[in-house]
Amino acid sequence: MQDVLSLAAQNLLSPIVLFFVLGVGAALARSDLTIPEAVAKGISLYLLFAIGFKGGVAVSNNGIDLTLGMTLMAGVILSFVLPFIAFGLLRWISQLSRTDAAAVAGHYGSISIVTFVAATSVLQSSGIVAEGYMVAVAAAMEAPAIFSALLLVSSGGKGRMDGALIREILLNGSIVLLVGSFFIGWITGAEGMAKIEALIVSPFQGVLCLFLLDMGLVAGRGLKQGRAVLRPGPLVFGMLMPVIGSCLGLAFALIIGLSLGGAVLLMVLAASASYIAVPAAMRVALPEANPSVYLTLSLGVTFPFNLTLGIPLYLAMASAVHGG
Amino acid sequence: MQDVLSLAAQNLLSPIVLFFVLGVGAALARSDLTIPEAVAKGISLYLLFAIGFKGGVAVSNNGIDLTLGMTLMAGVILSFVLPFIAFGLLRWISQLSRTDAAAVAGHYGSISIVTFVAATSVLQSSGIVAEGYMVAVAAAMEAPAIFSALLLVSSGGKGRMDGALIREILLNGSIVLLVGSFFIGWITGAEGMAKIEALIVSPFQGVLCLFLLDMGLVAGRGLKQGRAVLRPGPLVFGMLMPVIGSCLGLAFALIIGLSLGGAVLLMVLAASASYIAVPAAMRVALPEANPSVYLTLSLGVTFPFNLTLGIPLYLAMASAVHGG
Amino acid sequence: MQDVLSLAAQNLLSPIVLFFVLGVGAALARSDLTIPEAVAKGISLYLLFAIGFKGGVAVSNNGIDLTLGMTLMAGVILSFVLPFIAFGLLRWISQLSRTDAAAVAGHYGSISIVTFVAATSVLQSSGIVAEGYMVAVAAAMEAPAIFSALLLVSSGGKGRMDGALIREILLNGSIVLLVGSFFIGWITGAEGMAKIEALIVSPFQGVLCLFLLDMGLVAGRGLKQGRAVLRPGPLVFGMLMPVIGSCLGLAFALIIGLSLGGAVLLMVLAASASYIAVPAAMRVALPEANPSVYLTLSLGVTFPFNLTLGIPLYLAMASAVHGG
Amino acid sequence: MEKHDAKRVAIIIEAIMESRLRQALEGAGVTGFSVLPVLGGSGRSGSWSRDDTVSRGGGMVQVICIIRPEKLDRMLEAAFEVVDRHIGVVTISDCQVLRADRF
Amino acid sequence: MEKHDAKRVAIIIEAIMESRLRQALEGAGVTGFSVLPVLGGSGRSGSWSRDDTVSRGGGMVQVICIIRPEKLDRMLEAAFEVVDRHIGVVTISDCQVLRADRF
Amino acid sequence: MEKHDAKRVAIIIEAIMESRLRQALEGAGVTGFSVLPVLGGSGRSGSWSRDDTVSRGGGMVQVICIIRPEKLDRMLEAAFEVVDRHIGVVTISDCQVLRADRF
Ligand SMILES: Nc1ncnc2c1ncn2[C@@H]1O[C@H](COP(=O)(O)O)[C@@H](O)[C@H]1O
Ligand SMILES: Nc1ncnc2c1ncn2[C@@H]1O[C@H](COP(=O)(O)O)[C@@H](O)[C@H]1O
Ligand SMILES: Nc1ncnc2c1ncn2[C@@H]1O[C@H](COP(=O)(O)O)[C@@H](O)[C@H]1O
Ligand code: NA
Ligand code: NA
Ligand code: NA
Repeated sequence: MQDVLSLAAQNLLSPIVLFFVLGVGAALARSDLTIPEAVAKGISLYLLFAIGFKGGVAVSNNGIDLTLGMTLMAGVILSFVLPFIAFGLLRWISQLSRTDAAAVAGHYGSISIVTFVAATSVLQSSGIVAEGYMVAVAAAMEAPAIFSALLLVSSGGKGRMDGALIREILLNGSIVLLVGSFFIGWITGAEGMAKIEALIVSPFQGVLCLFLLDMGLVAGRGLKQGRAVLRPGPLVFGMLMPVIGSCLGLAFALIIGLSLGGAVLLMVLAASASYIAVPAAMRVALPEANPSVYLTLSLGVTFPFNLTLGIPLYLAMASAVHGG
Repeated sequence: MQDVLSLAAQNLLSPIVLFFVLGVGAALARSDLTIPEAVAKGISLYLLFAIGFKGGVAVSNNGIDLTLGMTLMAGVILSFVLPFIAFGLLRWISQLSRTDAAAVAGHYGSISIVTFVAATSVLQSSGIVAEGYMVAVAAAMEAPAIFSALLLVSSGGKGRMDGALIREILLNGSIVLLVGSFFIGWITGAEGMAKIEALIVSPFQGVLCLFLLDMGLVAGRGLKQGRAVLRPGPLVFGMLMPVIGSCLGLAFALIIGLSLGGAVLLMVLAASASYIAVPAAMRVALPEANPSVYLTLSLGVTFPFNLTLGIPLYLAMASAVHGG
Repeated sequence: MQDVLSLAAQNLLSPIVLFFVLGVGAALARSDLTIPEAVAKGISLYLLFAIGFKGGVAVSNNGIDLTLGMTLMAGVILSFVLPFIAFGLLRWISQLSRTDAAAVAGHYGSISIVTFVAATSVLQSSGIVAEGYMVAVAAAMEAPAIFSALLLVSSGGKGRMDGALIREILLNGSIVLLVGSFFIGWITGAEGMAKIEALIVSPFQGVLCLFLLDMGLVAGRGLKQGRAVLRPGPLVFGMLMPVIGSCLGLAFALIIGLSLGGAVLLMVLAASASYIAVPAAMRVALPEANPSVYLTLSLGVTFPFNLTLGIPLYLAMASAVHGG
Repeated sequence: MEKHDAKRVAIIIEAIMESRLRQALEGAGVTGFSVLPVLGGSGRSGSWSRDDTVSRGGGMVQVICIIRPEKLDRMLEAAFEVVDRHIGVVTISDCQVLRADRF
Repeated sequence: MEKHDAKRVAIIIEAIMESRLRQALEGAGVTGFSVLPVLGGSGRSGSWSRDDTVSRGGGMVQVICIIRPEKLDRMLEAAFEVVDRHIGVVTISDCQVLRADRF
Repeated sequence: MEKHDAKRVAIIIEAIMESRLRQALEGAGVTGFSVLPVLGGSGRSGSWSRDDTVSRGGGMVQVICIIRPEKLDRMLEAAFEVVDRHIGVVTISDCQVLRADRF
């Protein structure tokens, strides 16, 4: 416990968390600080490019592990199953309609790549290594949850899924860039890394700070608009669900035999909620669901929770349980 | 004198000044070279982030100085007082209306952060260190001059100041980012610096070149549009006022006992004129004032003057007077 | 031959080529991956800034060579003459109208700066140095071909050239930034380089990857829209013409006595086709020409050909012939 | 200068629906339209701004279509099918065009 | 397709005044509007372009508001108070809307 | 609120022609106009999108001009000379303006 707290305290004072807090504060104080849309998109492209490539290079350096296939499958199962748990929990502790609950549930099966990146950098500063292919697992976990969410409402005749939407989901820009960079990193290996290292390794943490500043601004503005959503039920859900997800993630990690770092990352993926891919899919497939409910919960509650308390907590949990 | 000239010559041939000149030249030759708005904003966010953070780390390394409070106060006083001097001078040597003169005067009390950054890098290449908290002084000097400008016209019934505007001025994005980064740098100190150094230290000069290219383009286009403004009176004002400001800044610095570097920076802050925060505030509070007058003077005359001749001059003045 | 193939294979597996392929693939699969316009423009400004400056510094380090003037002249002649060859070839092997053929021809006299940059980095990884002033030659070759294209249609009464257009062509943003940075690099030399190296040298390859990803996306989307254009005639032209151009470039290089690296770069300039400056000029001066013909050929066929096979081929050709 | 009567249809719709609207319009034989960016706005579902979203799904666009009056109804039906369940505004106004041969 | 008469008000105003205009509109009970970017322009106060400013204060935006005819005057008065001393253009035109229940 | 009749001319034209159109308008004594970005579109020459071009020449812009009715024809002639051989759409519609003294 002592350990979790000190880890959490240390995490809370890291630049990335502080810049997130700055963003939230600026938004709540109604400062006009904004990061232009094109710059924010450019930064997110950079992050996907960098972590995909680094993951691929790691795989190229360490060779492929027998656990790769199993971890991918675990990720897909988690993404598919978590929404059902989330839906049950939500219907139990909140007054959300079926449609809204299903839409929210879909977000919690999917993942937040920035939470993943933040966890990676916490691992790094603790000197813990993780399987390089975890970014591929992240990519694999983006979409299945969307199908679960639509299954959850299909009885009510709602939720439209067509070929165009399936293609959009599976080939959305973030996935393509992440997976593409992963394979290019894998193919070009250490030699490729030597060429582009100066762009994707050393400045990474600094760029991440700027991105978290932007996420803080967006989350803060979302919180101001969406405060009506934040009744006790949904609020509790937004902090309980990630913990439940992380436990399931940990269970899978132990079964598969992932390293400590890998276990933490799988927990973080299970614990985090989407705020890019899934909202977009929901607007198309389930326009009746209220976006401010799912955005406020995923970006305004769960993301900050994971960033500040969740990651150290999952690391402590995994350390306690993991054989070594 | 010899020394000033050689310093000025060296400064004139630095990449940042040459890129500014390239921008002015391209604009005057009507090239279609432009930096997209989002990129220019992104660069300016980067600069604020970097200098704020570096300032904070410097304070964390060197501890707080007794002079901090006094320098902040000096900055606020300068910002508040300079517009009255500027107004008097303008009414004396130019035919500007009261409203236009007050608007211009407000700009000269406030500051130009890029001039500050350029001065910092001149100090750096001369191996002169300055108090890290000078960026906080810069932030503190942005706003007071706006109130002076509005005081200057209030007798005429013009100038509208309301709560919303005051909040906008005090919480404008640049100030929030600069001060926020300053505090985060202060809190995270050398450890935080180690994490994001690769982004905010080594590439800084190069990014500054691109930003000055953009400023050159904007200043050049402004000069072309605003040449009607450039009658002898305002022109002389645009080069005399910064020198007056710098003398006042030097006086304060000597009284407070700032280091040589700190004295130069306070002079530069006093000498520089705003072209972002104050114009925006003037459009809201004093829409009758002609923007092309104040923008042409501050960005087209005073900024280039400070960048090329002013900074070396102030450094020479301070060196001559400063005890050591 | 063996050598060419191994060089080509190695080139095909370099990160920059793989990212281009990723972009083309994503576009053909109709992924929504896009690089925001402002970011793409920002990156291209960065590339021009970096290669211009580096070229200038190289000239400052090595001094001016007697061959500079001759190479510039060779570039202008190539740019002026190549469109006539291209026009003849096109009229012979394709059914394009005079207007379309002339417009296409203009593109092949001019140059692609990204192909030039890609060649530079192939040279670099092969440890071959080239004359620093080749970037100035690149700039000099942008425009003359446009005049040739308009000459080719002037008999038909088409093609409008006026003073405004000539100024736009000669002072277009890319040329001004490239040439301006070149001169600033020349003036500030090694000292200037030391200041901005961290921005323009080490991260360069990584940024180039992102830019080629964007070019792949654009080329892929262009290919999908323009497939109607890709009848055998134009397709053959798009791959034959660069080889013809490179031979002419090689001949000039041998006459002038350029180094091996310089020879390859002159070949690449002659072989590459414009997709920025010339299309823009053609829309103004020759709006009757079909943009999808010239864009599909230059960006969809010749650019990928040069990037993947052309550059290694030209390097092999030059190595075979070059005295030392 | 000869002018011809036409209709100007402006559809404000979520950016994420743009490709579907484009397809529907093309399916209905609409020969031309332009897409304009929208920075923000306000409506029954609250107010929004382009800078307040990490996601590309948050924004809206305005599709403008100049069309011959006789083609209007077919176009509106096609557009309506896409807009139907979604937020968005469809307006029609009268205008005149030069160069009507182009439509 | 049923259409309903409405008014389309377009206000070109400095970006810096946007939040004040938004507030004034909301205060006047205007239920919906959209904000579009403007890249540049020309007027009595000279010509400008979005790329020609280091400051966010330089640009303009266009606020478009589709409104029931009976609400027009109240809205114009609210808008006018904000635009009043500032540069900017206010135009009103007739249009028709689908889905009028939404207004 | 007093309103005055005016014409609203909207010209969608290639961005590369914008400066020429601006000049032509100024030459014809047009005192005010605004330029809006266009993200993409579709027409006889195929469909395009702003993100699908490495070149600045690919995009279009919309020039909007509010003008007194009596000045309309002179303006259209000036604009037409620029648009003439190029792709683009010119529409005219009726509108009303506040603060007509400004035009
Ligand atoms: N009356 C209106 N005039 C202009 N734009 C509107 C109007 N109503 C809604 N919009 C736009 O459509 C979006 C969604 O509207 P709503 O479905 O009412 O929430 C708003 O955020 C505005 O951008
Ligand atoms: N007649 C007009 N039509 C369209 N936009 C205009 C018109 N007049 C002014 N504007 C816009 O409003 C801005 C300020 O106009 P002004 O107050 O006349 O300087 C101009 O730069 C244009 O962007
Ligand atoms: N009917 C129309 N309504 C709105 N925009 C149009 C229309 N026709 C053409 N455009 C725009 O003008 C561009 C060129 O049209 P076109 O010359 O027909 O290829 C298109 O890509 C659209 O952006
Ligand atoms: Na999850
Ligand atoms: Na000052
Ligand atoms: Na060529």
